[in-house]
Amino acid sequence: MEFVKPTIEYSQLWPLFVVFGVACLGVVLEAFLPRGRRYLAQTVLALAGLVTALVGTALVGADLVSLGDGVARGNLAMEGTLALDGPTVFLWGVVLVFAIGGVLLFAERRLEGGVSAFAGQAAALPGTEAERQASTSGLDHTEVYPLMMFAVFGMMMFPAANDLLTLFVALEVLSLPLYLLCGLARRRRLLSQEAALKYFLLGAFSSGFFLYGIALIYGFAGSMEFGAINEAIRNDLGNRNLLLVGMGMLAVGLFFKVGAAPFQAWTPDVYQGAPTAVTAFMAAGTKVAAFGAMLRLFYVAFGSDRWTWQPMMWVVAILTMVVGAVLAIAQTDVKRMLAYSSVAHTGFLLTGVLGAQSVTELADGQLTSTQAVLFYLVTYGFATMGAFAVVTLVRDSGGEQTHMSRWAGLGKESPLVAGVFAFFLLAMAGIPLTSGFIGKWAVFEAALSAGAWPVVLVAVLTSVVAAFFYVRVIRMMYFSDPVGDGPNVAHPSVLTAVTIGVGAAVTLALGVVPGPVLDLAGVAGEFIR
Amino acid sequence: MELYTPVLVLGLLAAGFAVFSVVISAVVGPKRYNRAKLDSYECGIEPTPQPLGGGRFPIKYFITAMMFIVFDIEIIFLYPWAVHFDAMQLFGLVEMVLFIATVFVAYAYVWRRGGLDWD
Amino acid sequence: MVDDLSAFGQDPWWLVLIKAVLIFVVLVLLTLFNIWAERRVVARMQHRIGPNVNGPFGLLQSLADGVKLALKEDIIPKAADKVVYVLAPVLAVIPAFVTFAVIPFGPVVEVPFTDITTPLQLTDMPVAVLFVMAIASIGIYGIVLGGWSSGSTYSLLGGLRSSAQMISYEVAMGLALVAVFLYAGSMSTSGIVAAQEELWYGLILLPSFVIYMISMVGETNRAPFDLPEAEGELVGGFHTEYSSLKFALFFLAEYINMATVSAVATTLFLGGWQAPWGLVNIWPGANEGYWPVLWFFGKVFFFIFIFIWLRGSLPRLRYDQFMAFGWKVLIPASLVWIVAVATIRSLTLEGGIDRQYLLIGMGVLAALFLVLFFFGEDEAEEPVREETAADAFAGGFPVPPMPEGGAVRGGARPLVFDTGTTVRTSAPERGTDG
Amino acid sequence: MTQYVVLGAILFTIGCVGVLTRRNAIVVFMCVELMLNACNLTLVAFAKQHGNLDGQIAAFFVMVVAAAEVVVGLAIIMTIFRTRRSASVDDASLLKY
Amino acid sequence: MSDVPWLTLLIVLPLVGALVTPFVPKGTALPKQVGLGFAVLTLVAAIVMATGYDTDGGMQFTEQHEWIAAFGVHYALGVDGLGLLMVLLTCVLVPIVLVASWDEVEPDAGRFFALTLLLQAFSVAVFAATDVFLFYIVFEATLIPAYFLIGGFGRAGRSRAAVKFLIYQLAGGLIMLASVIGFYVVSARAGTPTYLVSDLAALDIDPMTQRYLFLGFFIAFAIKAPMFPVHTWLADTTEKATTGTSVLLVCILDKIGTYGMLRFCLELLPDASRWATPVVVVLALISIVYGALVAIGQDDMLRLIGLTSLSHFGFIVLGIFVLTPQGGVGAILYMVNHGIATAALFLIAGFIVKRRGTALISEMAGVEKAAPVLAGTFLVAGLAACGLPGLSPFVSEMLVIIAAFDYAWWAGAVAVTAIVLAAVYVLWMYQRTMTGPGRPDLPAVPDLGRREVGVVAPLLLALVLFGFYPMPLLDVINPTVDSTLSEVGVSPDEPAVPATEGATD
Repeated sequence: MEFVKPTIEYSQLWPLFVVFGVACLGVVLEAFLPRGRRYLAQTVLALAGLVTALVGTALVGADLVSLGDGVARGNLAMEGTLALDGPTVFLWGVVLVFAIGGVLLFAERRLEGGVSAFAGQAAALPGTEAERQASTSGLDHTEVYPLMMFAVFGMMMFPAANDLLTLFVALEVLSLPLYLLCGLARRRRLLSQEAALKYFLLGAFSSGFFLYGIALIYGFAGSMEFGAINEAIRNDLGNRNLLLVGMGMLAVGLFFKVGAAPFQAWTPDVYQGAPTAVTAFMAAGTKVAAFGAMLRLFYVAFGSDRWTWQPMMWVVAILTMVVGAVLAIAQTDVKRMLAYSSVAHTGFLLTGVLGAQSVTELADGQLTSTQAVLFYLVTYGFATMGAFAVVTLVRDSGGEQTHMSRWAGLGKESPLVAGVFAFFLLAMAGIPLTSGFIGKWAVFEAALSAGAWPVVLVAVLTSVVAAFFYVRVIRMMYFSDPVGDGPNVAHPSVLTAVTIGVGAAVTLALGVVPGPVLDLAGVAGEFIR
Repeated sequence: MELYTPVLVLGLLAAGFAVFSVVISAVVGPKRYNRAKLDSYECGIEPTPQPLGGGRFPIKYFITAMMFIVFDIEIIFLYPWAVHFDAMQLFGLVEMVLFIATVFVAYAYVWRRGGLDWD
Repeated sequence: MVDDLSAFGQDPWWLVLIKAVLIFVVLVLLTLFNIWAERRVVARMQHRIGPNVNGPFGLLQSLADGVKLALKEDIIPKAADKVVYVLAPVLAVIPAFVTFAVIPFGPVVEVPFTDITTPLQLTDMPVAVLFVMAIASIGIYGIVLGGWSSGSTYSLLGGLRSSAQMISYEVAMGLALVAVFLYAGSMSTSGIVAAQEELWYGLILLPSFVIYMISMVGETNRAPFDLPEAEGELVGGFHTEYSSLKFALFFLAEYINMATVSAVATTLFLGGWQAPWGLVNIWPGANEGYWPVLWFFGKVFFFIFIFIWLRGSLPRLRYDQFMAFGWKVLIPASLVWIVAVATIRSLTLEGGIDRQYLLIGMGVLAALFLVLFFFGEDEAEEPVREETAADAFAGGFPVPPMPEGGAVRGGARPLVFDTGTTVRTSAPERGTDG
Repeated sequence: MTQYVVLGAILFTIGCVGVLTRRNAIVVFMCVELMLNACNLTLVAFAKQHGNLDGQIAAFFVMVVAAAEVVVGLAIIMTIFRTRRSASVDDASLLKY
Repeated sequence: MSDVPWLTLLIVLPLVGALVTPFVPKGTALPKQVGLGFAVLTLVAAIVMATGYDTDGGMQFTEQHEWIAAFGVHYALGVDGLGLLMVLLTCVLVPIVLVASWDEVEPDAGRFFALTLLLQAFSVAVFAATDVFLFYIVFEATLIPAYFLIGGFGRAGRSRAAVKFLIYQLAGGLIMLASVIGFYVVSARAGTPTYLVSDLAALDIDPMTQRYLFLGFFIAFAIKAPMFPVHTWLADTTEKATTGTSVLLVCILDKIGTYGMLRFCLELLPDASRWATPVVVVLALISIVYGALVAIGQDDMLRLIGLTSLSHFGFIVLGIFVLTPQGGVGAILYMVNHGIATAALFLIAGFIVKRRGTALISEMAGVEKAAPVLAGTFLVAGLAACGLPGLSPFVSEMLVIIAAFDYAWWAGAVAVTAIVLAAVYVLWMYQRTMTGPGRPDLPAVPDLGRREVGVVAPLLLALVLFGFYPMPLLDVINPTVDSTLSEVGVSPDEPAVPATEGATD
């Protein structure tokens, strides 16, 4: 067997490796630093790593070669297993930004009075001597930083993956750390552990489907590379049934990750149970990564078979939006409500995804669906992250107060916090002058120009429903009187404050002058094949 | 497949022998019932009842098992690498060093956290 | 590089059958002999005589034992899980035999009274050694299942322990082999043997060899690593409850495994059936015909003697020392060794090596080690906290059924007739599985 | 070839059903593993059919991932088990709609 | 002076006011004074601008800057006659409202004033926007201050009303969003995506698409206006909110609906408008009659007034969609007059309610004895509302009814009945509340104070003035109507196109 030495474009992939390296380094620190010094070291290390990677991403993105027709830019790396193109770089940037936000939230120690929101010692049983000891001696799990970095690594790999195997590996790399992170809450351990369990079991289950889909597609195309698969579809070689079933199964896997109906069941439980910081990071990051991957998979690998999967997308998108919006109304817990709203948002994003059109079908200068989805991801991410960050502030002696009734009268208690939260909600509801509106506009446009007006119609109606429960919360905060002593708002350290502030600022900025980011997403261009 | 059939033959042979001896001992051996004899051995005292499913054992074993998996996987990757080392040479070396180093990180962590200490 | 296995898979069915039977017989005899040899040698070491009644020098002693065992009552404790209990010994024995299928006893020879030529080896495959490892680890199932199904605390712990230590040492063993493959560029036993024509790997890869030797002792649960049947603690280990031929089967399996690991060692490190080097120059015919079989068994017996010798002379390790040794010394050592070997290899291959890569590689590893061993010492840097930290792995010696409060140390616990606890521990389990 | 694929499909289905019907988290988990291995089988079968190695390599990686999943999964399940002394999925019911 | 970005100024001034006011130290009258100051400033600016308006029509004071290139969106402002009047109306009413609700909205008057100013800024932007996207954005943006105005001030149960209001409006807005996006797609198909009204008017859209787009816009505007059957939010809101808020809502925000119908439905989607005419006219008539009838049955004064404007908006829509010059002119004139008259009604009613502590008509009687001025002004405003000759609404109402007769006799007939009904509800309300013996058991009713008179006087004056001399308004309106109708395919001198033909193409 002759053997070709593979080549690795370190010069282009280094942001990826930086993140991974930092993660490993984090583990080493964890192993060799005395407990006292870990927190600071880990935080600084993680932040430094992420910022470096971000800069690197910018640099890499700057000198992507533009391909022949100019709509796409970039090249395949790692023997064609990774695609380094505009969208990839864009998504890398986004993920890294959210990751930075995540680190800031993770590092918040002031709310819990000197300790982080993570379990003093996950292995110690709640209510046992060991645990009491752990919490009294101010232990906390600094492992969360390396874990998160690994997740980030996966999130960066996921949208870049250009063959099914890499896709799968990336999927797991990003999921596994999240499973663990979900179970590490300091307060309400049982809930948190339960969330982890559910997330894990369902996640593993779905990844099983995903994998089987890969196997079938491989059976169909005889290759794992997206390009080759696309070719196989175009030339219609291989057994079409394999293709269809495989496609379906892959879709199941991805739909699960993005929490699209009917695979959204885990979302509320996990979002509620997980430590809010983790929820914030997860909600933003996972969606970005997963949608990036979904776009690439369906546009590049199954692009020439659009007419097969678009109908499926239609159904799923509609279902997701309806389920998300309707179930959200019934929620009495802020985190759950946000979770369901994120389901609804998944639906909107899918609306954008199914707006896939080939460049020839579009007028020059018209918004592409890729552009739309990328932009929506940015807006959604910032809004969600900010919103969850705010949730961490509203608390009482028992920790965070996520039950809505306890939020009544927040507007009087702390106008600022309430205002910011209301702002985020309005953004999610898609009120003009917030980023949410532009995002909605973009994805709807994509879908509409692809002739999916029924979906858009449903989307519009569901956003009305969604608006209802957002508004209800606002009303709760402003116009109803607090029950009991009312909610009290803890004063965050600068870390959380910054996260919230940036989130709000960006949400406003993107609502008023979305131009730059839109153009950036436009410049990112199409996926390379 | 030809290469594997002989293995099958030998396997069958062994299986035959094993089963045979299990059966034969059951047949040949004497049968004298005695309650105490059928109890599980515990230094002659009343045996502690076994919980269903074998009860629970220390986490140590879990850790060990996990470590084993990790390293076994590493080995799985090392073997083909080793066999085709000559083809890759330096590249292979560097990559594998990185790989080993990565695994080592985890290993070091477990070590430091007392994962390898049996008390 | 491609393994030339063309010699294999050509045999007519009867030849295959004969070979199989031969191997089988050889193994059984070998076992009987080994047991006898062990008892005699150990006896000598302890200034005793050892078995000398049945047959010349008591050679038939072990056979007699075997027959006696067959005539003993075959007890199945009522607490046992019948099916598994019966299945376990079978499961332990089969792999033991099967592994020998790929061991080369000698070169290609002519079958007497025919003109068929065939290698003195049942079969071979591109991944023969991997095959050996795989099958061998199946044997572990036999043990752990045997221990679990007996429904006795001692058996359970014995089974657990032996499986734990087996897997621990299997890692070291597996790592030790990498160097060999690296040099042989093949995983087929015959290929490896062929590659050792001029130089045995036992010499150039001494560290691997040593590591392998150690880990093979651990792998076979032999003294000084025979903790599973540490009589003081665990009575008979996993086969406490076994009697009659079932017990014999376990015994057989253990001894065959001894032979197997020895044979593998021979094949991988001592040039397999190749005549002791130098000999060929004096006597060219040494590596032809059936002579190699002699060399092969010679080497195997050498290993077996070492086994016996160790048992005769070394005290048993403490469990923690034993595990620590496996995990903290053998594995890192072999990893480093692998990298070293690879480096040397690539050096020799492309002569003038561009240095920086090498430095990078070594640097990374060296750094890791430095760090590791610097900090490795001061475990007690922050005792209390480390304690709490280590609590995650709370445990100590296995003592099921464990009380609600978590693990309890020492062997005293089971003596309490704490049925209540057990029931409670088990209650959820009962509820869950269905 | 097809037999292997079919076998894979069957195994996958069994695993699937197991996940959906069994209650013990560990059993559920084992079923998931079964699904993964079914995928492995399918992959290898297809690799043989297409005569390229991608499938087999994939199988390798799947093993790795499966291992990682085992580590994480068992850890989580065990923590829950330690806290509530039951590995039943049904008992995990604090989070409701 | 044309180089001054007047419209931007008119938007920025109140915006700044809105941002400043909340930070003025509370407890004193200072925040209110600051807020009012900004409102008056804006008014002045508006008047100055108006003087510079050239009555030959066409878009004036235009500004245009690229905003979101990717969407082809511009920050484009400009007013024609219609826009100008609406802007003026807004700028006039806001200070009046502020004064009127001077001590109604304590303790946090600062917030009320800020929100009102914010609302004003957005409203001006709405009336001035000549870019559909920009229009949509501010159109939606108005909801937020409105929501907080309703929910934050007023009577018990207001927060529910606020939510209802917001959801209705949002629903409309989002449906409209679909059409807005539709415009993008259409224009993209036609070449380059754009949102400028001028460009959009230029390109011809195939009838089918037009109808979809039209539906989107019309539903939104119908909810806004409001029209039967999507009017239900109106009465609740006016009942619960403070009268000041009600004025802002009914007299300014709701105009956006009818304004939009003229600006977008007719100008951008002429075919579809013609196609839809019959249905719309019928709906309009229903609103007219239904609004009036329900109003008669009300016992809550504010609710009643709210419902009357349902009827009035029916008239306006009718005027717009009969597609004749008189209709158009009448409608626009009506929008102005209704603004003034209803504002007066609401405010005065507000004063009464404040004195009586209830809005229930059955709880009042004999106010005129105690407070003749109050009663008098109330009567005038009421008569204006029911279109008494000599008061400005009369002119517009007549124009509309004539147009309706031109369109179809039955339409005219139904429209006429409304006059009668209007007379009934206004006079009956007056008779029940003002006349009759005083009710000693109820708190005494002091007459209007100076501030209150100051508030009401200008409105009544305007009513009378425009009643006798509507020319200035008409001069401004006519060119607009002509251009609009020519878009629809109706030239001023020829009669309106029968709807039937419109429907067939």
